[in-house]
Amino acid sequence: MVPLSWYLILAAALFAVGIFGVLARRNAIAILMGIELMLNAVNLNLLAFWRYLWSDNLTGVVFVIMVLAVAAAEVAVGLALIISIYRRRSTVVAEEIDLLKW
Amino acid sequence: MTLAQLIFLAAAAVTLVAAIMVVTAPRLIHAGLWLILSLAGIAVLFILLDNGFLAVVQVAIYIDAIAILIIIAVMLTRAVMSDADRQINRMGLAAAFASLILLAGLLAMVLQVPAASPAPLVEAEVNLDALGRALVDVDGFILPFEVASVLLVAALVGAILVAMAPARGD
Amino acid sequence: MSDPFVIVGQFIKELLIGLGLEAALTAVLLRIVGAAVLGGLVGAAAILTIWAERKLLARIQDRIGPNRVGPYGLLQSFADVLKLITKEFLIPRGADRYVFIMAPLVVVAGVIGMWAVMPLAPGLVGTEINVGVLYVIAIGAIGTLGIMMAGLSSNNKYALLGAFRTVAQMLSYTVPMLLTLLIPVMLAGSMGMLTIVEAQSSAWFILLAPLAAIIFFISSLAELGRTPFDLQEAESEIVAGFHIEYSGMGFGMFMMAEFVHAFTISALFSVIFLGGWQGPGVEAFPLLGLFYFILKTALIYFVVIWLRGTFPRLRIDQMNAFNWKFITPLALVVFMVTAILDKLAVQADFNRTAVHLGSNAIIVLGTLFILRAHAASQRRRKEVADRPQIQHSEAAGD
Amino acid sequence: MAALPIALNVIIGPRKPNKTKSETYECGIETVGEAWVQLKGQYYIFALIFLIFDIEAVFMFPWAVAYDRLQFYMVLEGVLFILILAGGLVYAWRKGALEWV
Repeated sequence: MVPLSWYLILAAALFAVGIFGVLARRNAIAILMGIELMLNAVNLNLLAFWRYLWSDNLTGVVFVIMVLAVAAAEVAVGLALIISIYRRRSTVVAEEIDLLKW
Repeated sequence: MTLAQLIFLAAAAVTLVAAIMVVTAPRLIHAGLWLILSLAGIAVLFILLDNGFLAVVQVAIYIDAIAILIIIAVMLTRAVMSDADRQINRMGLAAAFASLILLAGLLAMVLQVPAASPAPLVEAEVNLDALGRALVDVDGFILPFEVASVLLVAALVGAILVAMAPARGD
Repeated sequence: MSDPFVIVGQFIKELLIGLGLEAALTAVLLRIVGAAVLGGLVGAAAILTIWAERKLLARIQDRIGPNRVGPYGLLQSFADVLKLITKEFLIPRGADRYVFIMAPLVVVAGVIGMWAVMPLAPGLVGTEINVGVLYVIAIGAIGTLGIMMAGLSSNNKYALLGAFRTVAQMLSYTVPMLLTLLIPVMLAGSMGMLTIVEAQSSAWFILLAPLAAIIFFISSLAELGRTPFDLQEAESEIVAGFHIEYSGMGFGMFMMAEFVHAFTISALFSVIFLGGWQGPGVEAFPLLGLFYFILKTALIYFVVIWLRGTFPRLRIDQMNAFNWKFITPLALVVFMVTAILDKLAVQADFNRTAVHLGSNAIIVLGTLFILRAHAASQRRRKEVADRPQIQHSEAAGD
Repeated sequence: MAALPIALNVIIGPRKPNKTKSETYECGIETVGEAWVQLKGQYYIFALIFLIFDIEAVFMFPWAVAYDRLQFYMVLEGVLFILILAGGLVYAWRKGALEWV
């Protein structure tokens, strides 16, 4: 059997990679991809804990499904915003979208 | 080393390498395809965690829907940012540093988890019947269930509103 | 004696254990062998179905069809495969090499993967998982991904346009498909394919949910990209679609995937709505179940070919409007009505079949009524719009 | 363990054809120059609606599995779920997002 800590280490590494993507990429869509990685790391963690500690209870599974639904909603609206900004301002670079700065 | 451990290591390696490619690939389309591979690796891990249902859901939602949505968005917006452009911003090094620190912190925490709790598995596969009932039971997750549908509709309406607006306005 | 498949499996298992292998490893090996055999059989079936399709289409169009290679041209497809193998696998300049090579593999994997959960006969199924139906949808949609990869990597605008057309069509028609698949799952109380077949021992689901079956059939036709939904290869608009740049076995794989997909969808329809291997005398002879299954699948496949020989191609806007404004709302209504009525029927102890047939008939009548009213209003609007130009041609109307 | 052959099948399936075409390849004869045309935004809308209904399926399939053991009000909740989503579809229709222009 795979030890629980392996899953947690993998999830932590995945989360860190995702964070790097969010912080470092210039393209807004790439930032969204980083967020997806982070959400998946969280899902992996949730499911690992569910399987090892609470597998008699459905809360973990329902939690993962809810995260999926929220992730989908977030991607849908986020990408729509990016497309809209691209149409109006012809950019997808996150640092150039700074209208609200001033 | 058991078979499950070997599969875990293979899937974990694929997931991590693909994830690193997602954040470093110079071409955005490739980043999207690597993202799909990474998500597929996660699906294999879900199978290892004895949850075939969520593994299939992972494929159905992430790979079939979200990844394709992302690739379509990349294709729609690719005219302005050529792939030869700089993809990593000025803070690239700082970001790498920050995420390494985060990783170190997380690992320090994770390694304190009591080692290898043996898994008492109640059933061979996740009980879909119980899940289905729990989702609509008043004592279960009825509120998240209905709120999810409202959330999805809100996302649909919002996304259509935002994405369609210029076509009408201009 | 009753189950030859189990016996063969046992035989191989004992043989392997006799060779000094561990039991767990043997089980895994057996799975791999089974998967390989299944994949090979599906591939061989595809080659035969290509022959059958060409022959039937030729008959429908008053031609003879392949008749040179082998008896009745049976070996024509093998000859084609041989030809494709000896052709060069070209990679166009500027193409995204690895993605380009991966794309046909992904498409084939998506289609073959669907057979893993297909129940062929009592006790003969690749693997019975409790999420079978959802698995089929998820794996089937991986083909979408492969098509998208082909379009993106080919460095060809026709390929790109064709791929995105295909993707939009497949995604759109998956929505009514998902909605109608909920109904058999609901009636069987399980997503496992084997359980769904077993639940149809008394009444096939096509009797309980005829409208759902029809909607499922139409949307899977669109998913396949078969006539009348074959816009993805509209030669006059986008040359050959997403596989324009592929040659040799790359092209062959796309073709094979298409035919296997058609066959798979027929099999899926017969499993979910026609009772799969159910039929008289199955309990005594499981092999008869395999025969029934293949017979039903072939019947559905014949209808698919028949439609291909009969219908013209839809325009892309018609295709989209048909899905979003007709099929999907109808599927939503059918699903809701079935869900409520089935519960009420069970509680009030009515005849389930009668209730469902009745409600489906009412929905059909209502749909026809709405369509007629809509068509009438459209015609009136058109008449008003046309009146200034053609005042004298009343007789030529319609 | 039961789900393992699925992964194996998916991996093994395509490999057989791969062997048959192990031959040299070279760069193409004719390529069509710049090929990345601008796509219609409509594709995004369709993928979006598909995504929403895909997630609906994830919620509804367990519900459908448990259907026989549900009470009547639970069935109504499922129908309400679908009804809300149908409202979203009607909105998209009204808004003209379903037109192919």
